[in-house]
Amino acid sequence: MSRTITYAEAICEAQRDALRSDPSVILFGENVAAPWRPATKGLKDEFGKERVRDAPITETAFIGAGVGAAIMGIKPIVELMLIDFGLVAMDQILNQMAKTTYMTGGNVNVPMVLRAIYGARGGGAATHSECLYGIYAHMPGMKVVVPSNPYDAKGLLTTAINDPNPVVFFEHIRLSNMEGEVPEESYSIPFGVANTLREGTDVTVVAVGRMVQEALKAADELKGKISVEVIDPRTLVPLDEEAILRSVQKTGRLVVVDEDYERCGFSAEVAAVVAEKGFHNLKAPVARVANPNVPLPFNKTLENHVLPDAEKIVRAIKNVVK
Amino acid sequence: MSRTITYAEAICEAQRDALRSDPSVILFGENVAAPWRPATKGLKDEFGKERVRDAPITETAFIGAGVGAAIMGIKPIVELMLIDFGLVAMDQILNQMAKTTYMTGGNVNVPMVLRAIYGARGGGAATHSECLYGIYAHMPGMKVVVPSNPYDAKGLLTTAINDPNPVVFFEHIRLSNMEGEVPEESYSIPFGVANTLREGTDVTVVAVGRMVQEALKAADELKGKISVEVIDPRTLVPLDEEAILRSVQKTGRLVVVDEDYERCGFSAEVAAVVAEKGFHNLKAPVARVANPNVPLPFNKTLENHVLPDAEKIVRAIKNVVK
Amino acid sequence: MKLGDDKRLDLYRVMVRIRTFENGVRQLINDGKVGYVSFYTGGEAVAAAVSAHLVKEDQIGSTHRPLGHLIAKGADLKRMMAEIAGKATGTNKGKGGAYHIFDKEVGALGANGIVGGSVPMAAGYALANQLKDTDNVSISYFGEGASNQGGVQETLNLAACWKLPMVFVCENSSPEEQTMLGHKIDYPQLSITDISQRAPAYGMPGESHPGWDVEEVYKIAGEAIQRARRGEGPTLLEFKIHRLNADEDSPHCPIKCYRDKLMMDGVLSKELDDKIRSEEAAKVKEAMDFAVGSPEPELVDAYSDIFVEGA
Amino acid sequence: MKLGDDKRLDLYRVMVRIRTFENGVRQLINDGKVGYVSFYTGGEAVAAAVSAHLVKEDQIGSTHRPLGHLIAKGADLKRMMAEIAGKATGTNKGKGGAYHIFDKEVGALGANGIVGGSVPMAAGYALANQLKDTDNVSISYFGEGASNQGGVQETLNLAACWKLPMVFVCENSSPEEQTMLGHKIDYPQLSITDISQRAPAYGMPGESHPGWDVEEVYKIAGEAIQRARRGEGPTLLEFKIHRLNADEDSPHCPIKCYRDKLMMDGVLSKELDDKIRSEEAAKVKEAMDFAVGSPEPELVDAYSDIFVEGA
Ligand SMILES: Cc1ncc(C[n+]2csc(CCOP(=O)(O)OP(=O)(O)O)c2C)c(N)n1
Ligand SMILES: Cc1ncc(C[n+]2csc(CCOP(=O)(O)OP(=O)(O)O)c2C)c(N)n1
Ligand SMILES: [Mg+2]
Ligand SMILES: [Mg+2]
Repeated sequence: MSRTITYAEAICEAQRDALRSDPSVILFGENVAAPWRPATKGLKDEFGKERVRDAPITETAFIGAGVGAAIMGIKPIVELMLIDFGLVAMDQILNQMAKTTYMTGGNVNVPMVLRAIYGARGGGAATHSECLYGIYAHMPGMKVVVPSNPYDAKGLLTTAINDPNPVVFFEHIRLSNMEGEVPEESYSIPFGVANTLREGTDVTVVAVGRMVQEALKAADELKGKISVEVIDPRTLVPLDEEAILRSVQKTGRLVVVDEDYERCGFSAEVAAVVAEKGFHNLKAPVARVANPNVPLPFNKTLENHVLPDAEKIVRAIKNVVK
Repeated sequence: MSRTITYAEAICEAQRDALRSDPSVILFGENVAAPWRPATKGLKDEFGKERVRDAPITETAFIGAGVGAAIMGIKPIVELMLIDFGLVAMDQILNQMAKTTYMTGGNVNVPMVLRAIYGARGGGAATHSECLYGIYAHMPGMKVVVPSNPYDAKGLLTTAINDPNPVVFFEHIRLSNMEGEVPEESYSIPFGVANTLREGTDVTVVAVGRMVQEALKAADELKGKISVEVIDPRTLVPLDEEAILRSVQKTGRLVVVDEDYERCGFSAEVAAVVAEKGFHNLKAPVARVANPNVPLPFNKTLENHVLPDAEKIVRAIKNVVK
Repeated sequence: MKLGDDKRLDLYRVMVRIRTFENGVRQLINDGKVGYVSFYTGGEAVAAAVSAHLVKEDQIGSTHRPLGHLIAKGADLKRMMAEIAGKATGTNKGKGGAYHIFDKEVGALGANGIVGGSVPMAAGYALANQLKDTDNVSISYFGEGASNQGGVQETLNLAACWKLPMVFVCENSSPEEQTMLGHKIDYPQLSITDISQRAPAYGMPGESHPGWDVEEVYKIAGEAIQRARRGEGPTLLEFKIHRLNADEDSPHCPIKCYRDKLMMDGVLSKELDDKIRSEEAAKVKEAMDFAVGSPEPELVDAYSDIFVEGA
Repeated sequence: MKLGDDKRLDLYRVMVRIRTFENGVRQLINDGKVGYVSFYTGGEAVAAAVSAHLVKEDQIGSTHRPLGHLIAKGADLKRMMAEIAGKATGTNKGKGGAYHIFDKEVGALGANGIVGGSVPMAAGYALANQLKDTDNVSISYFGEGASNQGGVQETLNLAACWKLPMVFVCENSSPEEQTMLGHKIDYPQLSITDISQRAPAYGMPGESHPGWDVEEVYKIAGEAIQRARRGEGPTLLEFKIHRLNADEDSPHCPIKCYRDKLMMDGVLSKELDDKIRSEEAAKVKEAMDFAVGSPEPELVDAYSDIFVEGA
């Protein structure tokens, strides 16, 4: 019954399902029709070059065209080759895509998905390695999805495509080949519902994307010594605050793990939410294990040095559970 | 002895001083030579159109030209008409201006100041009202300055122009006409040194920019009932964590006030820092009084409804001091 | 091409409507009921003539001076005026203001507070029309200042590469000496005289014409729009205009020019002109009363429409 | 213009140096000592010929395929190779990698990981030269794919309006059928045949030429650079090239073309060619040894250079 595919294949499959079942779904971006790109492989052949469309290197124009098409009732999936490149198009993303619904008082809405690869790859340096979802989550109007495994990737992307609101979908470069069981049929995972991957009683660890794997490794390493609860919110916006607060109520301790820059990032947000709403349950300082505000260095040793990993998470956990 | 000028005049004066004393300082941006703009008034007449230069509406090109000129040892002050418009140029700002120093291992540096008006004005709506310094502070490599009064504006801008690193300088539209005593001679205020505007023992209120006025109003209102310490960090990067932590050590309570969007913003960062490093001194939950993640509405009543103000600060203070 | 009398009077009436509406806004500003608005005055011939070729199922993307474009496209006057006054009955429920007016019903999609911001979106409207296999088109309005924005130039290329059914309409408001927002700039922002000189850079046709002669605009715009409808791709048009004050007497005033012409041609009489003007004034008055009399949004409305419901 | 033998041999030598260096990088990749690099192979005539007109006080802004541009501009081979290998002795202390190499000493400012990202910065170099009242110039390299980026098009306009002393050099790597990163794209990214057709859009001169004949590039680039030095403003040049593999035998290989020509002209003998090649190979070998033998950065270096000291 069970079938194993990769994270990238799961993403491809969600798009294939949507393109098959809904003629208003289209996909475009740079080289989306190139046969070797795993997350869009075969889609051009099946759906044609009009619906799976190569775009010039003009992120502002084609992301904006996605916004416009979405306003017209098309459901565009727009691919950014890497999230770092989105900085050339932030007006279309943060002013137009995210805020047009509100600014027009709902006169129009924007059912669009912006997909992007993100994350440190080992030697990508600071223009090919970032997360930056902190920036996208900062702007009201944008839903922000950061899947940590193939099953979630497919289910969350299906939800994203069906959502009548703008969604940014973050695909970690180093999860691309991660294998996992994924049903063949289409399914959705609701936004704003965290996934508790390990139950525990001593400390709550919150992580998204690739960092979920590191958090799980840390939990395994501490097994028998410290009981670690690992929570993957899956979506930063909307955020399942309740799940986090419920867990902290039980454990009394919080470690937030984040590959993104620490300052004014997702790790700050989770820490702040708990300091506001879960304070009376906290038995120890909150801890953040995030990129310590260092642009990603090219050298891999340095890169690993600044990236969160299981070892640093273990250290942080031991620090708060003592 | 004492002389009173406005916030905008103070900003103009810091630029005039720099243009006079250092031939490598230049200023450009859209309409910087227009005679009616208070923060650059008279500068074109004194220094000529080459050094005070009108630019086409091409923020990417001219901010990038600022980065390039800075690498060459020029000290450009580049004006963005409004911070909201910076979204069209985020690659030059966040990839190139902020990170080139690090990515080149210090082979080059970028002594540039990006000045921008920010903030809610009363009916500006969501493309003419934002703060967004949370985004700028998220990216390592950028110093972020948000002055709250004329004296600080002049001293901090002088420091910014002399700093060999990239600096974004936020000028609140509604502080433009604020008057204050400002020395005629040039002076600098160091970055990363908070200003304690009111001493108090019951609660620490942290605010920047226009929100400092609201925090002071709240403190006045509570006078005799609750003793409020008001801290203005003045720079978000570098952040004077020590001053904040020292104050919380004394008061045991923290309210962070921020005009920017709450999620993944400056208010989250300050809350997180205290939850991490000042936890044992906290007697009550941390509170944030920020924009509740609503794009600024055009209607002024709604706008005021979502903006932090003295009343909301008072309520938040009473909530944590009870 | 000879225009019929009705068509000519329609063009005239739309221009009068735009001017009258903007003067109504000016009055509300004087009355302290409206804040700041960027006026379109002087460009009326462009909006009126372009939209005379459009149907409801065509779209426009507009600018920070959107009132003329929106009105010509048929946006609801009452709800527009209410929006400008920040009322709950506005097109945007009072949350967008003049800079962000959208009226989806009639394809007025829409104003934009970011210079050049609507241009990529207008390409998206055209893309949707193309994918739906209709012969509908979109119009992308922008100023000569906006013409330099990266996103605008990128979109010209995208539209050409994807053969999008759209027309780029640049309203050049400083055809003689270069200005920006009324400031005579010291350094030029353009090193060409005609924005249409950019068309060959994208392999698309382009033309530049005066923008105060509504019939000339009508003719030129019509050709480009028909071309787009036939699936032959985008065109870049530039119309030179002069921004005017409320009732400025100027040889570049499109309304005055056309009134004189129609009177000369015997199509418009003093009486008919009075009738048209008073009818339009009545509509605008009605819109003003509606706006002034409408309720403010409820405070809870601040929190709605960040996301829409459903999935 | 007749080039002297020395000049011709210099041009040849620089091209050989670039190719040899890139082959050295390929070897380090095979050896597992270097990760991914975007190669310049095939463009050597452009970099060599353009930089033959430049002095140390001129600047270049480069791309994601920067090695040829940087080498031709005189960047230090050893420190470049060390950077590519992520070593502490690299131009960027191992923190930037090939995509971000800068060597300020020689005006190689610099590689860029963002398509089109260096173009506005190159305008800034030109602005600095203009303000300092020198006759120095900057060169802005970019690809035909990058030519569409908003920032690139904005900068063409800015350079024209400010009469910046710079030359835009577009290397069009798919002059026949349009490709992106090796993928034959289904929809075109360009609707013109020559990027220089964009020059009139900014009122600047522009020309398109083959980019594999180093002497032709030398002549064309020289004129544009002299024009910039004289304060007459920017030029947009396009050179058509073909990306090649390591030692691909192609009629578009600029090195092979020139070798044949120089031999035909009797300027280059088999012996001299061997000598040049082995001298360059020795330099590259030295760079490789330096890179491989250099230490990794210290962990604490991760935290330095976010900000520089002093005020
Ligand atoms: C990206 C951006 N930059 C700057 C502005 C500020 N601004 C608003 S209108 C304007 C001038 C626009 O000129 P043009 O496009 O010619 O339109 P016009 O006002 O002349 O009709 C400027 C600079 C903005 N709204 N957006
Ligand atoms: C803004 C941005 N978008 C996309 C990319 C990914 N990317 C890197 S190189 C490249 C192709 C560039 O084509 P061209 O400019 O012609 O240069 P070539 O590789 O052909 O030399 C792309 C799409 C990027 N680095 N930056
Ligand atoms: Mg104009
Ligand atoms: Mg190319």
